[in-house]
Amino acid sequence: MSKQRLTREQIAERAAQELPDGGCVNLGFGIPNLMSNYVPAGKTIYFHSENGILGMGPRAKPGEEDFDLVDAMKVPVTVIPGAAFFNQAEAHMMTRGGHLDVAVLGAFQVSEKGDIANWKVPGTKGSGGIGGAMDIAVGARRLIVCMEHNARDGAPKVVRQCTYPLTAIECVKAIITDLAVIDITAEGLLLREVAPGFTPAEVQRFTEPRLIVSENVPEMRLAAGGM
Amino acid sequence: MSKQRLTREQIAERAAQELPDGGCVNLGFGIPNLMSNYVPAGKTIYFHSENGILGMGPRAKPGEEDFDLVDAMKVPVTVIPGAAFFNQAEAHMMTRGGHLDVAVLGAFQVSEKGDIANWKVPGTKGSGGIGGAMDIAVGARRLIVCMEHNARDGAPKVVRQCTYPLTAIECVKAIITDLAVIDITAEGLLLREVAPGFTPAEVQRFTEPRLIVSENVPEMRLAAGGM
Amino acid sequence: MKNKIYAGGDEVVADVPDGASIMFGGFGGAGFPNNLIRALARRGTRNITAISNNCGSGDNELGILFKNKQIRKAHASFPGPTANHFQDCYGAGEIELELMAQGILCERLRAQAAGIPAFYTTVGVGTEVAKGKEERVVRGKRCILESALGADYAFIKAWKADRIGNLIYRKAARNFNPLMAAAAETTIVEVDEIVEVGALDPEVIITPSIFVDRIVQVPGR
Amino acid sequence: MKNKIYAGGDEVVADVPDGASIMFGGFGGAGFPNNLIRALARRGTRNITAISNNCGSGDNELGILFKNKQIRKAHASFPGPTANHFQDCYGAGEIELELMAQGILCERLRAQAAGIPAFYTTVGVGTEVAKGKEERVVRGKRCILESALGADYAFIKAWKADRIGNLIYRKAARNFNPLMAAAAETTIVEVDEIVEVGALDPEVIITPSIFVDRIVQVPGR
Repeated sequence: MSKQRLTREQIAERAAQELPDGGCVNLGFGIPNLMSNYVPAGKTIYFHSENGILGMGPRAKPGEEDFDLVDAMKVPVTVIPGAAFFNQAEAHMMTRGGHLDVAVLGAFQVSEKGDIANWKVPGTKGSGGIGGAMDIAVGARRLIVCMEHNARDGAPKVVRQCTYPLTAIECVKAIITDLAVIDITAEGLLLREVAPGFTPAEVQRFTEPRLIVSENVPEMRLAAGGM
Repeated sequence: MSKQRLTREQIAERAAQELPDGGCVNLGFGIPNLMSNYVPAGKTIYFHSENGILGMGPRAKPGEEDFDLVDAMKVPVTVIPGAAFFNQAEAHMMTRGGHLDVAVLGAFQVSEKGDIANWKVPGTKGSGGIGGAMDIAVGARRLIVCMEHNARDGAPKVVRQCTYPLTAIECVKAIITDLAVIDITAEGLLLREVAPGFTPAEVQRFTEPRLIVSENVPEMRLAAGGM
Repeated sequence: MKNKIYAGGDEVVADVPDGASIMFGGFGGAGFPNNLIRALARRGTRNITAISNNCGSGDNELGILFKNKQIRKAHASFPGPTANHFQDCYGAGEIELELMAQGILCERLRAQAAGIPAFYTTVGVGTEVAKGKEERVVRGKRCILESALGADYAFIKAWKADRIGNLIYRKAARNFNPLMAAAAETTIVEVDEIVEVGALDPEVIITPSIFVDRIVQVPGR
Repeated sequence: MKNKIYAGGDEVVADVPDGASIMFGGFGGAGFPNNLIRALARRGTRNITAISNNCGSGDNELGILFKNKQIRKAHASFPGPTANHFQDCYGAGEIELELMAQGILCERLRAQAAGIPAFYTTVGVGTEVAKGKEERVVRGKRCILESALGADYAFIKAWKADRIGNLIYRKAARNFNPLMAAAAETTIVEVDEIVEVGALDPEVIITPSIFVDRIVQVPGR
C-alpha cells in the first residue's frame, strides 16, 4: 500500500470531484488552477474569472493565443459555448454577492473556524498583493481550500488560529490536502477522507487542531496511478 | 407691446436655448418635455431617459411605434445616431454621479436657496410618486426648473421656503418661467431676463423673495409670434 | 446539468408560496413579465411583498395582483397615475407602501446583487424619504444611509435566452430587469425566444446565466 | 459640437499636470492604455497618484512610470510579482501605497461613478485592510466602511470608439476600463479604431459617450 502523499495534481483531481454539474466556479492561483484539467466526464462547469469571464475553457493552444482573452493569472485561455464577458465590477458582483456555487483557493493557513490566510507571508519583503481573493473568500457559497497539508518545514497549515495575515474570516467550508479531505462544521473539523494508505491518526499528527473522526473514514478515490 | 405671459411652449422654447451643443440632457415631465421640439438648429443634444437611453430622438410617428422604445413618460420615441441603451441603475449612475450636463424639471415650488418641490401636493389623496426626480435633481451638473411663475390661484411658486414636500435641497441653478429667467446665485435670486413687455418691478410683484435686479434686464428672445 | 426551461407560466410559478417577496421588472409599459404576472394571478399566491418601480396600470402589469388583493406590501418609486387598483387598496389601508427615489431603488437592488449591505447617498436628504434614516456627513456632504434590497424571486422579461439562461433585451425594455435578475434568490424569466447555447455572442450578453434559474418562452406581451 | 478626437498620444496627454490623479485600466496584460502611458512618460508629468489594479510589469504598462519616478502614490490591489520598478521605489520608501481587495477597488470606482460617497462591506473584516476603518454590524454582519474613489483622469483602452466616444471592448480587455471611464473627471481613451457615429449598435455599447472626453486612435498595444 502506497504511503506517498498526494501530488499537487492529485489534490486538484480530488478537489475537482467537488464541483457540481452546471456550477459557476472560480479557481484561485496554485493547485486550484490545476483543477480544470480534472472535471469529471459529463459535467459542464462554468469557470469564472474575476477579470470578466464566465465560461472559461482550456488554455489556448500555442499559436492560437488571443492576448485579450486571458485568465486572472495572465494566461491566454479559451471560452466554451454559453460564455459571457463583463466588466471587473460585475465579475465581483458575482463573487461578493454570493453567486458563485464554489470557489477554490490556495492558502498558507486555514483555521479550525474557517479563517483563511493566503496573501502575505509575514517578514517577506515587498508590498504583497491581495487581488481578488478577499472578495471571493467572503462571497462564495462554498469555499474550498486546496493546499499541502504541511509547510516545507513540516509546520501544520491547518491550525487553531492563523498567524499569517488574514484574507477573510469564518468562510472556508472544506479543506483538501495531500493527506485529507476535511469539512469545517459548526462542531469542528470533520475528517471526511484520508489519502490512500494513511490512517486518521496519521492525519491528526500532521494537523494542529483536533479532528472529529468517525468509525470509518474512507480513502480518497483517485484515478489509478494518478497523473 | 404685448403684455401676455409666455405660453408653456414659449417657456420650453426659451429653456431650450440653455442647452449646450453636444450636451447630455434629461428633461422631466411637463414643460421640460416640450423642449426637445426647440433645440436650436445646428445643435445636437443627447437626450437621456432614466429607463436606459442616451440619444433619444423625436417621438415615433403613428404606425411606427416600438413599445420597447419608450421614454420615461411611456411615450414611444426614436433614437438618433450615437444612441446607447443601458439598464436603469446605469441610467441613474449618470444622473446621481454628476454626468448630466443639464437636467430640466418642472416644479410646484422653488426656494431662493435652490430647494425644489415637485413630487407631491400636500393634502391630495393617494400615494404620490417620486420617480427619477430626486436622483436627477441631486446629481445634474446644472439643474434648471421650468414652470409657470405663479400657481392658478396666483400664489408665487418662487418662494423663500418651500411648503410642499421637497424633492431635493439647494440644487436648482436657474428658473425659467412665463415671466422671467432667474439665476440662483450665492448672493440670491438674480433676474437675468424678463418676458417681453414685462418690467423687473412687475416680475418682483409676482415673486416672494427679493430679486437682484441690474440696471438693464433684457427681454427674452423668442421666435416671432411664438408657436 | 439542471434543466432551467419550464413548459409555461403556470409551471414556472407553481411553487411560489404565500408570503413570497417578488421583484417585478418593467418600466413605462416595456419589459414587464406580464405572462408571469398573469400566471401568478391564476395561482393565487397571497401576502406578496412586491418590489417594482410602479404598481400597475389598470388591470395590466401589477394591476391584476392588486385587484386580486394578492399583494400586502409594495416597495416602489412611482406607483403611477393609472394604478387604480393599487390606489384603492392603499386608500383602504390594505397595503403597506415604501416609497423611494427611483435611482435609489435601482441602487438598493444592485447593492443586494453585489453583496453591499448598505450605502450612503445624498439623494433624499432633507426630504420625507429621509425620515427614520441615519443621517451623517460623508466627505462634506449630508447623506442618508440606505440598505440593500432583494427578494425571494425576480420575475423578469427578456428578449432572448439561451438554454442556460444568458439573456439579451430589446432597447428600453432592459430597464430594471438585469438588476432584479441579479438581486433575487430565484430568478424567473419570460422570453420571446429560447436559443441554443452558444447562439448569443459573449460580448453582448447583458445578464449572464449565473443570475437566471428558470426560463419560459411565452408568446405575446 | 466639441471635437473629442486628438491626433495622437502626445497631444492627448499634453495638459496632464504634475500632481494629477490618474486611473489606468488593464488587467493581466489585456486592456492597458500602453500608448497613453508611454506618452505620459515622454511628457514627464510628476507626482502622479496612480489608481490601477497592479503596478507594472518590468518596463511595460505602469512600469515605465515607476522607473521614471513619476508616481508618488499608488492605490492597487495586486502590485504584481513582475512590478520590479514599483517594488524598488516601494522598498526605498519613495512611494505611498494603499493596498485593497480587487473587488473593493472596483466597487469604490463604481461608487464614485454613481454618486455614492461610501458603502459598507464584509470584505476585509478582521484583516489588515480594516485597520483605521470604521467597523459596524449591518444586518447582523460585521462590515467596514469604504469610500468612493475617483481621479482627475482615466487612461483607458477600448477596441472601437465612435466619434462621440461610445466604446466597445474586446473580450477580457474590458476589465476595469468601463469603471474608470465613468469615475474620472476627464476620460482619455486609446482605441484600435474610430468609427462613424451610428456605426455601433446601441444595444452593444459598453461605455456610453457621456463618460468619454478624449479619443486617440493609435496602432499597436
